[in-house]
Amino acid sequence: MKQIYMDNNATTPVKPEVLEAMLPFFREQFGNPSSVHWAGRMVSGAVETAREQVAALINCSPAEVVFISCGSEGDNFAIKGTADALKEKGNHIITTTVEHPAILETCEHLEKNGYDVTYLKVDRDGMLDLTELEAAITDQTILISIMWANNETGNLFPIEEIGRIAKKYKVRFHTDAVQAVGKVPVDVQQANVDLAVISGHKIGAAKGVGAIYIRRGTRMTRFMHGGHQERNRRAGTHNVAGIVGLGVACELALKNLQKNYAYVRNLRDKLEAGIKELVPEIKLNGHPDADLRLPNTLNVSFAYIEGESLLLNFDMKGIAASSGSACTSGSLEPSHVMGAMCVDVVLAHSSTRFSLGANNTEADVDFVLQELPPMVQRLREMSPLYNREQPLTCDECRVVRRVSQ
Amino acid sequence: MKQIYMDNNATTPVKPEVLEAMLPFFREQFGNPSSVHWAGRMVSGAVETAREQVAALINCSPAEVVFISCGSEGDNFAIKGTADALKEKGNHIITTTVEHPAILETCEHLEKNGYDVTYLKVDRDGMLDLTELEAAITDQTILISIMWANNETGNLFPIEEIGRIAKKYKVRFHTDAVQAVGKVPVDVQQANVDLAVISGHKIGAAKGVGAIYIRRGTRMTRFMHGGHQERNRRAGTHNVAGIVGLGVACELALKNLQKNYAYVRNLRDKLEAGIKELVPEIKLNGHPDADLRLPNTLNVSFAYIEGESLLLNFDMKGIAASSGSACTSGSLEPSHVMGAMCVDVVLAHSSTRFSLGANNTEADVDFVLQELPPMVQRLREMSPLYNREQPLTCDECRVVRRVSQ
Amino acid sequence: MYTDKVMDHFSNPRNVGEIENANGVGEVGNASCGDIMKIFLKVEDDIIKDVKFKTFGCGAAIATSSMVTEMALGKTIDEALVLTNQAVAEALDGLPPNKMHCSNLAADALHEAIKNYKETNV
Amino acid sequence: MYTDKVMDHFSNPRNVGEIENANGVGEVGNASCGDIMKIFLKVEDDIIKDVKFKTFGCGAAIATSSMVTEMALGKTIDEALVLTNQAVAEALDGLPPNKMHCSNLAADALHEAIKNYKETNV
Ligand SMILES: Cc1ncc(COP(=O)(O)O)c(C=O)c1O
Ligand SMILES: Cc1ncc(COP(=O)(O)O)c(C=O)c1O
Repeated sequence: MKQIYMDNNATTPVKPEVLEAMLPFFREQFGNPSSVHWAGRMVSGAVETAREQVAALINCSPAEVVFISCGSEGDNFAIKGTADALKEKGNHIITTTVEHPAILETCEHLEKNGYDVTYLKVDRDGMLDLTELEAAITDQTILISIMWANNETGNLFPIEEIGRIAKKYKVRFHTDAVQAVGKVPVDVQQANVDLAVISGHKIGAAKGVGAIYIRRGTRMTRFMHGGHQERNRRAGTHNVAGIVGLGVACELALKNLQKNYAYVRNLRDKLEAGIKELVPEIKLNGHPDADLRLPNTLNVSFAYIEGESLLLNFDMKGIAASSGSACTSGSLEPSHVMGAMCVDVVLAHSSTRFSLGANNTEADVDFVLQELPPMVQRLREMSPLYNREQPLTCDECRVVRRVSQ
Repeated sequence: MKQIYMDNNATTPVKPEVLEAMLPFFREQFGNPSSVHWAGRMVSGAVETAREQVAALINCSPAEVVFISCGSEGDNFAIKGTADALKEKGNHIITTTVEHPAILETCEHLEKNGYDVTYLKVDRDGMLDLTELEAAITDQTILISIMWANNETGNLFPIEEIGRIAKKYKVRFHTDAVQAVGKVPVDVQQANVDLAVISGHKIGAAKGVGAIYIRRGTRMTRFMHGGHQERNRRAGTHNVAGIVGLGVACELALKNLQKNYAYVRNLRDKLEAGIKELVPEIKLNGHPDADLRLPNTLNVSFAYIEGESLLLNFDMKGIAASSGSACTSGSLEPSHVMGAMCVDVVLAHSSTRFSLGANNTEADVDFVLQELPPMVQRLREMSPLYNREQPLTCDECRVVRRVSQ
Repeated sequence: MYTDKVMDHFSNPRNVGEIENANGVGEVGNASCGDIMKIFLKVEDDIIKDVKFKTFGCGAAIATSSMVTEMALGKTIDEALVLTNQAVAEALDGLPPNKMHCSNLAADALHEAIKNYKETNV
Repeated sequence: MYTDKVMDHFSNPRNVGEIENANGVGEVGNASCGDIMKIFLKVEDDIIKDVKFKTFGCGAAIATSSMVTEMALGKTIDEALVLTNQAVAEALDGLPPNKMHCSNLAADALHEAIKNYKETNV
């Protein structure tokens, strides 16, 4: 069966060039870069080369790049490391309701420990009101943490404008750039960002490696305490192979950024137009202006059906996508991003994310457009919500527990 | 040039079987195990198999194993996660002066945040006095954290006895087992341990992956906040390839434990006896009873010379070892472990660790024994401390700043 | 994640649809948690002569709905009332742990339909 | 980590040893940080006719000691007094940043030896 992978926002295969670059570091070049002997010397240069490659992609100095184990670690580090380092200065953090759980759960944890967090609302298109951001800043505000691009909708936040606001009020600015890097230009200087996080496995590097940009002079408490690695900013023996791979993936991302943007965007636009044309009663989740979304992401809800069952149908045809349904998230609630955008709870359960990559082809899109409409129809026919005389309203359905005809 | 690697406590090469097992997970099986489609399904089973393999090595249930990014993360998690979860119960932690920096720095960080930490002293052989441990326990004590085996000296602490004490006083017990697993039997049930940390790259798996054993029912605050991975105990996309490799490495470690113990111990004992015979004025660091040390570790100081220059001489012959000298640690002080054992500061600077592995041969040991004595002699001839009429005492040398003849 | 039996019932669900002149209808579920199951019964002489379902929900919800209709068909209503969600899950060779609570409600829907039959046909 | 020049001076250090009848001796360093350097001078007519060193320390400490003796030999003591640790490091094509402070003291040892010569030969 043909395998069509449209879940690149979840993870990506390791690029062949990346794997090739990694392999020697599992074998002959297995040393610990902190060691003074041949085994250490063989690899320490490779770590520094990777640091330069990461720095080049996001336009910072290599000394401002710290290697970490994943995007989640970066978000934990950025927030907890700031909260502790600046606790004399204030206890207020501003973020948004649509951040990744790595940000939200970390903030909720801090709330239990004496910090105040403002979660900025988004509108139905998933966008922020920057006057609300400005109004939320107090003399206690020590951090603004706003993602560059949303993983579910692909929405791009106006990071440069937020950077200007942060600068104006002299508040530190962290951005979770995990979904943005490699898909759109990310320039931490231009955006006036102080902290930014990237994760390898979203851009063709291995799982288990990432990086955080820490602007020179940004005082942070360590998150990972221990040895002197990374100039005392992150303890733990270097994941050398992973780091080398991340470097190569960043280099490739930089080289192919424009080409891939155009290529992937074209496929995504075609998929979006096709679904709108072929399937009735759908809802686009995210900003209607495609320029304000990542080029690869399309999130749509199919009324009356639930996301996991649609994904399983996809899967039987070899199509991999993802859903905001509770059934696929490990939690009981559907996507908090859909909730923040005031998407009806039933529609939230049917929200389906296609996240394309440069490996996809026109034929992939054609195949999805061929298979999708009958699947949706079949599931709708099976749904008690479809063609219902009185449609279920949300208040009602939250507690349905027996309805007679 | 022949390469003789005797720095296995720093890191180890990835075993061929481990790399073989990892490779598919960079390529076709690149999915995110949290995904419901084929790409996710392909890999989620592999993660669970690895969990069983880790559990088998340390004798726990697979559900008690949580995958993490490294040993340092495990130590941070164990200590910070306990400190926060049990903060209503008490604020006192007991550890030792010879722990890895991942423990010590984490404890020092907690001390800045209202926790009290007792650092148990060791004697000149590097061993604990368990009556001191018992005496240190108060009604505020929430955690005892004592390493299974010391990374510098190889000393094995009496973990079972400590476990009995912890149980008697109903105090949670964490052990940093990073250096112990794969070298000596580690049975968390028998030792009555509640938390134990292992790191992949010390046992032939890749760098950037590890595991923490969390006894069922042990209440922990998350260290890595975010997604629902690892049953809500550790956020971040699974490092699937790394985890699979860790599983295989644990399986191999279990299978070869006895054989490797005997093999490596024989080589180490030969090296130890040879150095004692061939080089005058040396000091063994660690317990003189070889049964109370890891089978692979030998730590000796060579009077009058400094460790890094000895390592460089080794290196020129292809021999990789490590040193407690400040020059190799990234800090200004020599090894805190040597300090805790009251090793004279000059001897501490010359402390040299040979940590063998199953890849070493008798010929390797013979080669080291052939090369070492003339190197030591040459450096001694160069040293102003050698054959000095009045030997430098430690008080004096701490502040030498001009001595005329 | 799902057993072969679950996938079989999910991809070829038995007894999907509505019964025009059903004399018992039950619906359970909770759209916020993503599952609504509706069961239609045709009961004659206390025997379930026909049973159909409509379900909004995940794979487990659809498969348990399908399975429960197969298990109920031809049974007396008293026999059907002792069918449990657990038995349905077992008949499917088990469900993933996180599906046991929120998506395993098909027996409840059946019981609601029987209750509705009893209430409206006294 | 170290430049080729450092490794050359480390593995083949010039002027190792003591001078029997030295007329200037200087020692600097700090054993707790791991480096002690001792320099022996034979000065005649204010010219450094012979110079030797003994060093306890890391690669950088040994290489800088060796280099400073090469640089000092044949110089007048006034010329030698303007030699800096920085100049020694540069002559070795640089040192790793973390070695710049604690292991780069050879010029200091030379200056101490000259001072000792001046004090004891007035
Ligand atoms: C005893 C001990 N604990 C913890 C660690 C930290 O492990 P990692 O480098 O995987 O973070 C090490 C290794 O450096 C160690 O030897
Ligand atoms: C926006 C965003 N932030 C953070 C993360 C976490 O990254 P990782 O899985 O590498 O921890 C992800 C991916 O899941 C993400 O999409």
